[in-house]
Parts: sequence; C-alpha cells; structure tokens
Amino acid sequence: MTSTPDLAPVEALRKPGRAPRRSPRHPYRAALSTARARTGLVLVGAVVLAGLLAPVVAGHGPTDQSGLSLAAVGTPGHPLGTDDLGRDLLSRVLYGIRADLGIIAIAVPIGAALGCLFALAAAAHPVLDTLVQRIFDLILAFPGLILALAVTAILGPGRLPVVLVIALAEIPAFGRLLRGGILVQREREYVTAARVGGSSGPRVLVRHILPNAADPLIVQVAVSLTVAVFIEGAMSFLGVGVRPPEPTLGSVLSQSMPYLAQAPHFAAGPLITVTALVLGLSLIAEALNREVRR
Amino acid sequence: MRGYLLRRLPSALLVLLGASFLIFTILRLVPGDPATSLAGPDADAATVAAIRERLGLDAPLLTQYTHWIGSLVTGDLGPSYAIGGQVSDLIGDGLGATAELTVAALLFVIVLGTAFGILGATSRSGWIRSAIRVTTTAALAVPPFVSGVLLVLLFAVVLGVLPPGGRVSFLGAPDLAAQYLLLPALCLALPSAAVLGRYLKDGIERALAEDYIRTATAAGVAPRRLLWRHALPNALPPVVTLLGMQTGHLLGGAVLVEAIFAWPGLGQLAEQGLSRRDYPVVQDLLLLLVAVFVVVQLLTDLVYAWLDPRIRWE
Amino acid sequence: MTELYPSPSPSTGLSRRSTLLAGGGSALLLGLGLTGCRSAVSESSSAPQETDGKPKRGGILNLAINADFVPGLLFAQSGQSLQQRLIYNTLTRYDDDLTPKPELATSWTYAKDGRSITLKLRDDVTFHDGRPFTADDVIFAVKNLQNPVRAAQLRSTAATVNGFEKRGDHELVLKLAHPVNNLFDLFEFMIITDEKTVEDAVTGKKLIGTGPFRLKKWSPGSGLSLTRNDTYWLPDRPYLDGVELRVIPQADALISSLRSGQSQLSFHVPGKSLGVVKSEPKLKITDYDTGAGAIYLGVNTTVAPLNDRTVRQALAWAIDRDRLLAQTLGGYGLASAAPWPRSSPAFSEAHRTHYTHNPGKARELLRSAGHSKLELPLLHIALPGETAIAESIQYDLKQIGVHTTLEPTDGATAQKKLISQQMPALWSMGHGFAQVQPSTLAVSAYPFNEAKNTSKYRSAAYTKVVQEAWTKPETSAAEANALHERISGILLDEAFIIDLVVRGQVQVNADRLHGVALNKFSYLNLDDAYLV
Amino acid sequence: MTARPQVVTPGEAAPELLEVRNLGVEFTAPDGSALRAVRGVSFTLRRGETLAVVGESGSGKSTTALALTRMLPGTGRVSTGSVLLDGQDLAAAGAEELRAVRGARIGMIFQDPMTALNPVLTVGRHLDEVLRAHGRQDKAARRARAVELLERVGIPEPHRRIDDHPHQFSGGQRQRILIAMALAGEPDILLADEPTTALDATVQEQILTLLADLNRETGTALVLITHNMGVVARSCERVLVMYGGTVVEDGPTAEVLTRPRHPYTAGLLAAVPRLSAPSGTRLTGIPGSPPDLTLLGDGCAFAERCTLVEDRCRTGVPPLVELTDGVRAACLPAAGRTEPLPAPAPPTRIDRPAPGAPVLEADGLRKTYKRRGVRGRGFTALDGVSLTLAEGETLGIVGESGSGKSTLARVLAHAHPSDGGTVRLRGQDITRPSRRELHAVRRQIQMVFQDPYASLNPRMTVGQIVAEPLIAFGLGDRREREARVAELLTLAGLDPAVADRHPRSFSGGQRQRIGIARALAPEPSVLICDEPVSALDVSVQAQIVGLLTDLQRDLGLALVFIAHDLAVVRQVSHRIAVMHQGRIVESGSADDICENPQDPYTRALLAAAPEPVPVKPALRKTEVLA
Repeated sequence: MTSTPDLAPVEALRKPGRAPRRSPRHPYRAALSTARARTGLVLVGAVVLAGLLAPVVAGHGPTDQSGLSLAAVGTPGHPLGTDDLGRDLLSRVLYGIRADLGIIAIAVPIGAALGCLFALAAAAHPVLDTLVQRIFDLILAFPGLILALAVTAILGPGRLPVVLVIALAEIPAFGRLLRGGILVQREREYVTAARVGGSSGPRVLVRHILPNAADPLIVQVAVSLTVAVFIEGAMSFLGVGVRPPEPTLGSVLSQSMPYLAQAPHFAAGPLITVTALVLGLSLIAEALNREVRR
Repeated sequence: MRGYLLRRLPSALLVLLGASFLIFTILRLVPGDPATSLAGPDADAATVAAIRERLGLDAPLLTQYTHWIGSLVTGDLGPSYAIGGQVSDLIGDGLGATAELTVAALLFVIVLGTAFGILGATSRSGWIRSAIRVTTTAALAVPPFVSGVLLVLLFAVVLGVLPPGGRVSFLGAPDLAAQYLLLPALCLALPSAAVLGRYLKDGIERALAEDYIRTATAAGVAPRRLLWRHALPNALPPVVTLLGMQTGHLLGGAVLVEAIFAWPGLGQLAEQGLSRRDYPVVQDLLLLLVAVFVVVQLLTDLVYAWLDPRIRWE
Repeated sequence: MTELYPSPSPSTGLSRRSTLLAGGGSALLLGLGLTGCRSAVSESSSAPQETDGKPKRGGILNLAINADFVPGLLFAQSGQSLQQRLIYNTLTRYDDDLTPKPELATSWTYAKDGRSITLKLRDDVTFHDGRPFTADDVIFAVKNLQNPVRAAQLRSTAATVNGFEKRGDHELVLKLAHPVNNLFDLFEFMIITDEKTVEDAVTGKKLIGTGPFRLKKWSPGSGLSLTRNDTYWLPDRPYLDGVELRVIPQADALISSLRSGQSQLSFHVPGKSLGVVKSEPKLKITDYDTGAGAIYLGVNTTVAPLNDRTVRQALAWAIDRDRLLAQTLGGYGLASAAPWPRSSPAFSEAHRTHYTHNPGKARELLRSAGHSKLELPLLHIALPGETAIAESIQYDLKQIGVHTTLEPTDGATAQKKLISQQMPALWSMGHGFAQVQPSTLAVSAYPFNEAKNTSKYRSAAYTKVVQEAWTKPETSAAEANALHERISGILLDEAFIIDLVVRGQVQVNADRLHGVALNKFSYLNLDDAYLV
Repeated sequence: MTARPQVVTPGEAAPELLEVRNLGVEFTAPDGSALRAVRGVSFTLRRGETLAVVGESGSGKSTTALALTRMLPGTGRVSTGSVLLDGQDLAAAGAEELRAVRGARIGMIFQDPMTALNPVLTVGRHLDEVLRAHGRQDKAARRARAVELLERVGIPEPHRRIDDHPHQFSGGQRQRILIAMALAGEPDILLADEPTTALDATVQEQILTLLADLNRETGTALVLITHNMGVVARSCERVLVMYGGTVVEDGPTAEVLTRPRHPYTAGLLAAVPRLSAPSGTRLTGIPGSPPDLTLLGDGCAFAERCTLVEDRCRTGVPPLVELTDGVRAACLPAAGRTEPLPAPAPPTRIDRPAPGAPVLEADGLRKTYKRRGVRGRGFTALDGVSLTLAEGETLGIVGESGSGKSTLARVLAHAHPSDGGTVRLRGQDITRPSRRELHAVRRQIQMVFQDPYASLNPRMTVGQIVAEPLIAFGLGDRREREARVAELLTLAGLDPAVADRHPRSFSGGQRQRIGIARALAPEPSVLICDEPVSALDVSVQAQIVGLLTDLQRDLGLALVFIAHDLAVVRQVSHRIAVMHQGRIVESGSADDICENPQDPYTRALLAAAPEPVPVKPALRKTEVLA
C-alpha cells in the first residue's frame, strides 16, 4: 500500500528544528541559492576572478617601477594610480589577490586537514582526547604574531612561514568543531542503528558520523579564509610577510599606511578588495550556517 | 568548585610545560644571538665571546633550559639581556599596560557585542538591523592595522581630540589615561565585538524560538522581560565560551595594536625582546601569556557553569 | 565545559544581570574619559605662554625615538645616541667645517711631532652628584674607551693614547703612540662619565655626567625621562625644564605623534614618510648635510662573479641614485657615489658623480666581464623604509640583467651577519663615520675597515693608504687631502661598498621648538633649545 | 491591564464564556504559498465546562489552541473568524490587551514539560514572573503565593523546592509546575495542549486528576487538547474531533464515544487498542496517513481515507450540522443517515503459528551506567533480567520510562555491552562475542528503534539506508542489492520508487516502515522493537503493529516488543514481562497478566491505562475523589 507523504504537520512549522527541511540530497544548494549567499558568491567570485585574470587585465608588471610615484587615480595607464615606487596599483592589487589566493589555497586546507586529524584522534580515545585538547589550548594560547615573527626569523622570509602560521591558526578552529560534531553525532540513534545493522566501526565513522559532523566545518572554511587574509596582512604589516617585491593584499595595504592622508587612493584599492572578500565570505558563511544549524 | 579546579590543574600544568619547551626551542632556533646584538655594530669576536660567556650562552641548551625553569620556580627571573632592567620589572610594567588595554577592550567587546546582538535580534526596525549588519561586517572586514591607522588619523591628526598613542598610568590621572586608552581599546575590540554580536544574535533568536518562551508568553509576561529575563540568560553561556576564546585573540592582537598606538605593553616588549634576542624577557613573557590564557579558560568554564545551572547535574 | 562539580547554589538571575550592568557601566566610565575635564591632547605638551620668539625658560620637550637607549652601547655609536650629549659632555665640539670648539676642554696645543697634546679643562664643572670634574675623569674616559667590552668604534684611536701627564686638576697631557689625525673625532665622540658609577651606567641603573640634564627615570622599552640640571656649567642653560625620550617603534605611530603635536622632535622619520611631514604646516624638517652616514649597496667580493671588479662597477653604474633619493628618502640627502658629505674634507663633486645612472654602460661592463644575466641574493633589513630602498635597487639592477632575490632580515640577524662577515652576495644598509675625519671611516666604520670588512675586500694598497692617512699629524692638511684623494679613488674604483645616498640625520620638529643642535656623532645638543 | 468585561456568575444561564466563530489560521510555507492549518472552526465553551479537542498530528488542534490567544508561531496568523471572550474579540485585540488576557483569563499548559520550563530560572522565578506580569507588586507576597501554588499542584516541600531549577524535577512535577504557572493568574479558562502525552500512564493519571480537581474547585473551564481517546473519556464532558484542520464531530463525550457519527471518529475509535481485547486481536487502522495540508482540496479532508466516501464529499467542505443528541458532525453521508454507522470490521484474530523452540535466552543481565559527577555512583538500568524468546513468538515488555526496557533492548541487540549475565542465541553464548561472532550475531538479531526521526541517517537516501546492512554483511552485488531493497520496501508496505528519497520527506509511520525494512534486510530471526509505535498516531500505530504481526507470521520472526502502552502490548504479544526499576517484576501469558495481575505495580499500570469508554459522570467524580 503506497501513501502520499505528509510533509507538514502544523506543529512542525513551529520550531525551526523540526520544520520540514530542504531535501538534503543537495544539502548546501538551498543555502547557496538564498539572496544573501548569492551576493556573497558574486563578491568572492569577482575578487577571485580578478586575481586569476591578473596577467591578462593588468597593464603592467606588479614590480615595474617608474619615475612617477603616488600618481593619482585615473592617471593614463594607471587606472588606480601608482604607489610610492611608481608601481601600477591596479596590477599590484590584482597580483596581490593572486598571491593571497595562492597562500590561502594551500594554508587553509592544510590547517583544516591537520585539525580534522587531531579531532579524529581525540574521538578515538579519551586519553588522546585530553592530549589533543591541551594541544589546541596551547596553539590558541600562543600569541600568533609573535610566533609569526619567530617562525619567519627561523625559516627566512617568503610564503612558507605565512602558510605555516595560517595553517597553525586554523588547526584548533577545525579540530574543535569536528571533535564536537563527532561527539554529538555518535550519540545519535541512527549511529546505533548502523552499528546494529552490522556496519564496521570505520564504516560507521566515515559513512554515518563524519558526513553529519562535518556540517559546521563548511561554515568554518568561509570564516577561516577571512582569518587567513588577515593573518597575511598582519604579517606583512610587521615586515615578515611574503618576500618583497611580490605584492600581497596585506603588503600593499601596509605599504600604503604612511600615505593614508597624502594619497588615500594607495590604500583604497586593496582595502576595498579585502572588504569585498571578507564581506562575501561572511555572507556565505551566514547563509550556510542558517542551513546546517541543527 | 575547588574540586573542579584541582581536576583541571594537571592538564593546565601540562599545557604550560609544553609551552615552555616550545618557546625555548623556537627561541634557540631563531638565528642571531643576544651577544652580537648586544655587542652592537663593529664589535669584534672577542667582545662578543666575552658577552656570550657573561650571559651563560656558552652553556649546553639543556642546562640553559633547566636554569630557566629554575628561575621560574624560584620566582627570580633575573636581569634582561638587551632591553635592560630586571625581567620581572619589564614584564610587570608591560603586563600592567596590556592588562589595561585588554580589559578595556573586553569591556568594549561585551558592551558593543551585547548591543549588536540584542538589537540585531530584536529590533523591529529593519533600518537598525541592517545598520548593525553593516557595522559588524565592516568591523570584521577591515584589518585591525588599517582600522587602527584610520582611527589615529581621524581622532588624533584631523580632529585632534584624542592622543595618537602612548599611555598614561590610570593611577596618576584616570581621566587622561582613559583618553589614551580609548582608541587602542576600540581598535582591538571591534572585530571581537562583531563576532560576539553575531553569536549573541543567533543565541537570542534560537532562545526566543524555545518552548519556555512560549510558556512565558502564554502566562502574559511582557516582551521586554521575555528578552531580558528569559531569553538572554539562555543565550549567554555559549557566548561566555566565545568570550574566553576572544580574550586569547585580544592578547594576541595586542602585538599589532600596541605597535600602532605606541602602547608600551607586552606585545611591544615581546617584539623588542625578540628583535634583540633578549631570551629571558621573551621566554618568560610568552609563557606568561600562555598561562593567562589557560586561566581565562578555567574562568570561562566556571562562569559558564554559574550561568547554566544544569551543568552541575547532567 | 559540561564537567560536573559541586558548587555553591546558583545566585539569582538578578546578580547575574547586575554583573552585565556592571560591565556596561565600567565601559561607560571608560568612555567618560572623553568628556573628562582635562584633554590628554592639550596635556601632552606644556610650554611657557609668552610667544615673542625670544628664548624662554621652561617647558618639557617630547622627543620621539624609534628605538630605546641601550646602556650596553653607551660608549659606542648606536642607532640611537641622542641622549649622550644631554646627560654627558664631550671635550670638544666640531663646528660645521670640522673645526674643534671648546666644551669641557677650553684650549689645546699639539706637540710638533703630533705625538702628544695638552688639554686645558674647565674648572667650574660638577657632575650631577655634585663631585667636581677633573683631569682624572678625562684619563678614565680614555682608558674606558680602550676597554674592548665598551665596543667603542673609536677604540683604535683611543688606543693610541699610551700616556697621561696631569698638570694639576685641570690640565692634562695625552701622549700618543703615533700621530693620528682623528683625535678630535675622539674628543667629539668620547663622553665624560663618572668613574665610580660607570658599571651602573652600562646597565642603565645610574647615568651620572656633567650634561645639561640629569636622568630622572629610565623605563626600559618605553624611554628616558630627563630633568634640568640646575647646576649646569653653562649659565642660564638649559632653557628646558626637561626632556622626555619616548620610544615609538612603529613609523606611522611616530609620525602621528609628531603631526598631532604630542611630540615636538624626532630624528627617526623614515625617508618615505617625509613627504607626509612636508605637507604638515606645523612641522619643520632640517637636513643635517654634515650627515651621520650614507646608504650603500654592499658587495661580498668573495662571491663569483662579484670578485670581478668590473662587475662591481657595473652595479655602481646601474643604480638611479636620484630616483632612490626622491622616492624612498623623501628627497632628503645627497645622491653620491662616494661616502663623503659636503662638509667632509674628502668631499669632491667629481667623486660624488663618479658613478651616475647609466644602465647602458653598466650592461656593457657586464658583457665585457662575460655576463649577460646574473642571479644574486640581496639582503636588507625588514623595515618599511629599508625594504623600499632594496626594492628600488632591485628594480634598477634588473634593468641591467642582474636579477636579485630580496632577503628581508630582522635587525639582529643582519647585525650578526654584518659582524661575522656572513653577508650574502649583496646587501643594502647604512653606514656612519663619513662625516668626521675621513680616516676614521676607514679605521672605524665596519664596512670600510681595512683590516677586516664585511665585503672581505683586502688590498695592501688600501691598508697602506689608510694607515698613512690616519697616522698623518693633523697639522699637514695638504698631504692629508692628497691621501683622502687616494682613499676615495680606491673606494670608488674597487666598488666593494657602492655608496648611493649620503644622508645626514633628518630632523623633524614642531615649529614652536628652536635651537636644536646635533653633533657629528648624532648626540643631541639641547643646551640652547627652547619652546615657544 | 484592561478592565474585564462584566463577570457572569456561573450557574445562571449566561452568554458563552468563550465563543469561537469560523476560526481560520494560515501559515506561509517556506515556498511562500499559504498553508491553511485551521479552517472554519467554531465552538463554544461555558464557564466551568470541560471540553476535549481530539485529533491526530496535522489535525490543527494545537494550532487552534494557540490561535485563541494569538500565540501562533512564525508566519502563523488568524485569517478568518473571531474569538469572543466574554464578548471581547481576541482575534482583533491589541498586543497589550492580549497580554492582559494571557495568563490572567486564559492559562495555557503545554505538551513537553521538559522544554516548556526555562532551564536557567528557578521554579520560584517562573511563578514570580507570571504573578508580577499580572500586577502583584509586593515581592514577599508573590513568593508566598508561589509557594501556595506549588503546594496546590502537589509539589512536596514547596518552601524548599521553590528555589530549585526545572532540571531538578521529574517530568510529572514539571507538568505540575506548568499547571501552577497557568493557575497563577486565576484564569477562567485552562488550555491544556497534550498535557500528559510525554508522561507515563501513572503520572498521567495523577495529572488528569489534578486538572479535574482544579476544574471542580475553582470552576475554571478546561480545554484539553489530546490525541488520546482514553484521556478524553477519562476527563471531559464534551469532545471536539478535529481532522485536517476542521472540526468533523462535536458533542457530549458519552455520545461521541459510543455512537460516533463521523466515519473518521469511528475509525479512530476502532484503531485504539483496548486493554480488554484479548491477545492476538488485529487492530483495524485507518488506511493512509494524516493529510498533507498543502495538498488539501476543497472537499472533505477525510475523503482520501474514508470508506463511505461519495462523489459529493470531494466537491465541497461538508458543513458541521446538528444531529441527534446534541451531536454535530461534518459529514454529508452521516447527515442524511438515521441509523448508526456500520460498525467497522470487527476485531479479527491474527492467525499466527504457535511459538517454536527458544532462540534467544537472557540470564541475569546487569547494566549500570556510570554517571560522571557529584553522586559518583552509577545508575542501575538492568538488575538481573532473565528472559527467553521462542521462534515465532512475541514477547511484550512493558514498563514506564526509566524502567530499563530500552536498555534491555540495546543489550539484547548488542548495541551496548552488558555488565553481567549471559545472552544465548540458539544455545550458544553470545554475551561477549568476538568481532567475527558479533557480525554473525547481528545477522540474526536486528532492531527497530523508537524514534523514526532520529534513527534514520538524514544524509542517506532510503535506498542507501536499507542497503546499508546488505553492504555490511556483503550480501549480493550492486544490482542484487537494488532488487533486494525494492523487495524489502514493498515488504514494509512502501512504494519501491521512494528508494532515492531522503527520510525527511516521509511521515512518522512511513519512516518506521523504512526502519523495519532496514531491520529485515539481513533476514534476522529475532527482531527487537523498542517502542516502535509510541511516536505514531493511533491510526498509523495500528498499521505498523499490523505490519509487524504479519511479518512475524510470514517470516517466522521472534519479536521482542517493547512499549509503555499495555493495551498495544497485550494485542501483539504471546507473553508479557513487566519491568520496573531494572527488574522484571512479573511475566506470563499476555492475557493472564492483563486479566489477573499479581504484582502491585502491574495492577497500578493497568488501573492507570485510560480506556476510550465513557465513564458515568457520577463515577468520574468518585474516581476523582479517590
């Protein structure tokens, strides 16, 4: 006997928790199709695209210097003007995006992966759990920028220390989230059901627990990207960023600081870019967050 | 409560031990050594060697480590290598300044965050809500080192109503001290305040959807009280945890903000110490920061339990 | 978080909320600071009210410095020697064309052979602790500098003093092992300290001198605060009631502090920021063209192909010194291929323009040396200003096919590499000691030291001429100049140190501050300074 | 507070206290379409009257209740009609007026006492809030009153407990506290929405008694919203039957329960298991499941599932018309008919094979959960439980929450290890199996879970869920599995086509079918059902129970059927074991246990079980006094 599904007992409409949810077949499509998320995607997309197209769009090399320093916006050949060494700001910003994307694309995944490994270890055994917890505490407690200074002094300047510091910062963020998720999910009845259904321990973890525990991570990714941009910027500001003269959003921004009053356009480009990026990411994060919240 | 603290003590010590080892190793890995930077430009090898010996840098690392831990245990931190003065004095002064800054920032975080959160969650006027959205987003989107420079430019240089940097002790002239404190604290607080606001907003919205709110409404409790006395207390505990985390961020962020506002705190001290390879100062200071963080975590847990009566019983 | 533990029964929601309120309240209290009675801005600098331009007693001068006083380097020239002449005095003081003027020494007479000098000393000078100043203090000062631990750059000069002859308390004869022509550099350099407290001095506990200001408090890391020495030997001096040296490491913060009038004087505004300062009406910029030093491109002559002089010369031709000066130094300084400032006896326009910006010639030289493209590291200190300079150099070198990789390095590490001669192929930095007797540069400034320098450049000729110049009695100016010619010749020809811009201390001060002076070793002299 | 309209002393033939006219409620569904949850509901309530509103999930009963004081959640709004309280139209009243009414004139009690109280506020504060909301200024007086109220609703030592937090009270006590809150404003109407659903039978009994007392003593009118016919019979004079957001029948309880006019009412009554019915009686459920409000057409909401459906039923919503004996029904056929409805198919016996040899034997099982924390000492869930289960046999296990019955289920299914005792499967000891043995055991013993919402992985499709055990036990290749899944779904009474949908899009009953299909996948010989129907509507419950018994017959399964509802258990079980505080206090053949129970606890359970047979008013009184 077949019967039509009853979608909405009215009581269900009362609490978001029990509300008829989107079909989780495409768990995040719903989230990403909201107006909020669309705006975010457009913003982020635009920035990323600009970065990828840097070589095409930018008229000049990011390190080509010229006599005219601090040229204003709209100077022929320099739509965004030039910096103190007469370098074209448009191309510096574009290549800056490129550089940042490069760093983030490596650092965040690494950090996330390590964090998740720790989380799995923590979930495996209570002793490991305490240990991992303390490790997270340690990382969190360590003043990141001091660490950045030290690490750079040790490894020498360049992408590596930046990547390292960012990755390190991400570890506890992801680790704690996943750990929490696993601890919650594995108490759920469907997990018991799976075990009784004969599924092996690893299979239960991979097939049942992780997919559900991973939800908050998706949000965290968006957040982490933001954090990454900031760390990169702060490090450049402290003079331990990516090796000059290669531009990054952070380095261009910090180079512009002395001229903030004299030549505001210097700071405008990178600042707007960073803002757009962060705004976009946080919009996406929010949208996802509303969706995955249980 | 004491029992709980006792239970947490070992792991806290574990963290500190790990930290001490980490700090020591990192510092020794950093190239350049105190002697050369102390010997100054144009010093010859003999001079450097003499200084190395005076500082006991020629001893094997393990000895240096144990010696350091010893100094911590006895509480006599000894003199600084390069910066000058006793380490305890240096850190004492720095701690005072940083504590001032962090606490002030924390207050801003709490006040602004609460305002953002509550208004964002409950305000009927869409205008206010979107205004808050914009503010929080901006606070999150503008890197502290930019917002800092902007604040200085606006309030100190253009308007000239606040000092651009530096610090006056609160003991001497609280009113002046407050003015010196305002900008750095604000700059430090903004991002965290935004984060807090968003969390609180979510928390309140979730709490307002709960059954017990319906119960209270059905009993005729006024909306205002619903928010303040029924929903808010439930939204707080997770926010407290977040606040604990943020305190860590604040301490970390101090490095940057203190640089921008010439605030003579631990961040500045750390940067100086590191750049001049003043091992004792940097070691003790970093360890102190870690310790502070650990303590804050403990406090957070206590407050959490205090706010949420269930914790005790589950 | 969800741990369970016994605890006192939870207090009522009221107390919970009251804590919230408390939080808000105290934050508001903080905010009250704004509306508070006094304004920190106006408080930050006090000054006598009369404004008729005449020198006036009173007022505290706030001096912004980017690095704190380092007691260990009290007797050396360090990045930050401003306080030396505030707390201490020296025997003599150069005027702008390097003629010594009396300070604690009222007069002096050289022996014919230039192997001894007789000094007459002031008899009305007392140390801050009230003890009168005598010849013994000078003897101690010299001996003190001979002690290697003091890391004094002019130790070599001090070391030539091998005998003292006291004639009463205020006359003294110094005997020299051999003639030196930079003795007055030593007298300009050597601060007169109290012997008993010297050990406290090098740890910063006690700084006792005869200078116009006495140390009130040194708070390591944040600066010195000095008060007027009411028993100063100069009558009615100083005008100022005190000086506050404030450490503001971050350049932007330092500039803000000047622009907002919080501090009235600084010598540490990075070149690239001078443009901003120029646009500020209330601030004045003074360029001491008797500069303390120069910005140079160092070359490690043991790294192939830089062991080939032709290649080094190519580099020297490659760099656009004028652009560097304009874009990274705010136009303050003197584009020059030679280390000498205009005030130096060794200065000559020909040397200054020995190398100009000529990429074509540079490429040619490279080709002649058999190179079309080079890959070299270029070390620089990771500070905004230094980085900009390095970036500029890098670009110019790229134009002649020398591709460099920048190696931003923190100060300490760079210092170590400099001293231990571990510099990579190229590095860009600043050097000092070109502003006094040219020979001092060659015997004291590390990069130029004939015995051992970072470039690892050795040459009998160089050593010979330097020694000759140094030990030439001061009396014979003509021969000295001839020797200077040869030194410059070697420096320019060998190009192991490629000078780019000779740059004095650039002083930025509020227009209400007058009468600031700086000696040749960047000791700040505020004897005649006053605020209006 | 607004001045009350003139108070009418009860007794005198007065205007209705509450008059609801043509009430309609709409929600805006996520996709923006309007969702008519309640349509044209009208009823009246006199002072001191007790009215039951009965219906299944989706019937709109709770929404109606909330709509009265305009407490509709989210997008809900009153779209039509009026709610007259002493002539004041609440549907049109302003926020402040409503606030004055809430708690002061209409008190509400909600279903889940676990979530309905604010975890961070003390009980005292809860009551204090209500009292001050209705203008009691003096704090001391408020506290005194609070203690008084707690006393009244039967909280022991109110003086001491008043400063405790909700989590320190049992479910029943929390419900009492909620009642105290509702009473605090001395309302004229007490609106109780499923006040006892979350509670054990014995506790439910007490709460109902309390409500009845209050109604009698304070003359507060009681509106009791419930899905439980037993409760209706037990405590209300009049009953309002709702379905699909409309009132389908309305009249004196006695009349409606004995001579239902509306086919739905009839079906509902038939579906309710009777404690009196002997073991092995097949429950007659109503085919299909409660309606999807978004899909409701113009016609009678019940038409889909109705046996007497006629064409005209589908064209227009039938009006609620007065029939005999003060009963009103909204059914066109019923309106025309004079003779009573044809009684639904009489209860049929299930033809089931006699139990065979024992498959599963448990002896002296023990399980204690160590509770981290203050009291350190663990909580004993199983305290020496022994049982045997034969092939083709159904062993019913009854007990109230905390009796350890769910733990027993998990231990038998090896979801949790036992701390002591032995479990034997066909004679071989499987108490602590090796990994391989465990795998084998699991093929034999499968489990159906209580909560069809929590026990299905939201991330997997139905097909994947059912296929999971097949994969785990390596049964068949991909194609074979697909075939098998389809087969299983059909077996569980689902359309195989649903295999690629996700659990969220199914109703409770259907999810339970999915769960059963999954359990059957490895062809087990023992099926352990932990409260498989307690989360389901009566009509659906009957279907699932039917399904299980059929499966047993066809597959020769041995069933462990765990439930708190004795009536259901008796119907499906050969034997019953009664659990209390981790022990089996009594066990025997289903009928014996129910006909002549030995253990006092069993008796208590039986006494507490509400039967959907009307009780004489007089009798009700005495019962109340008892």
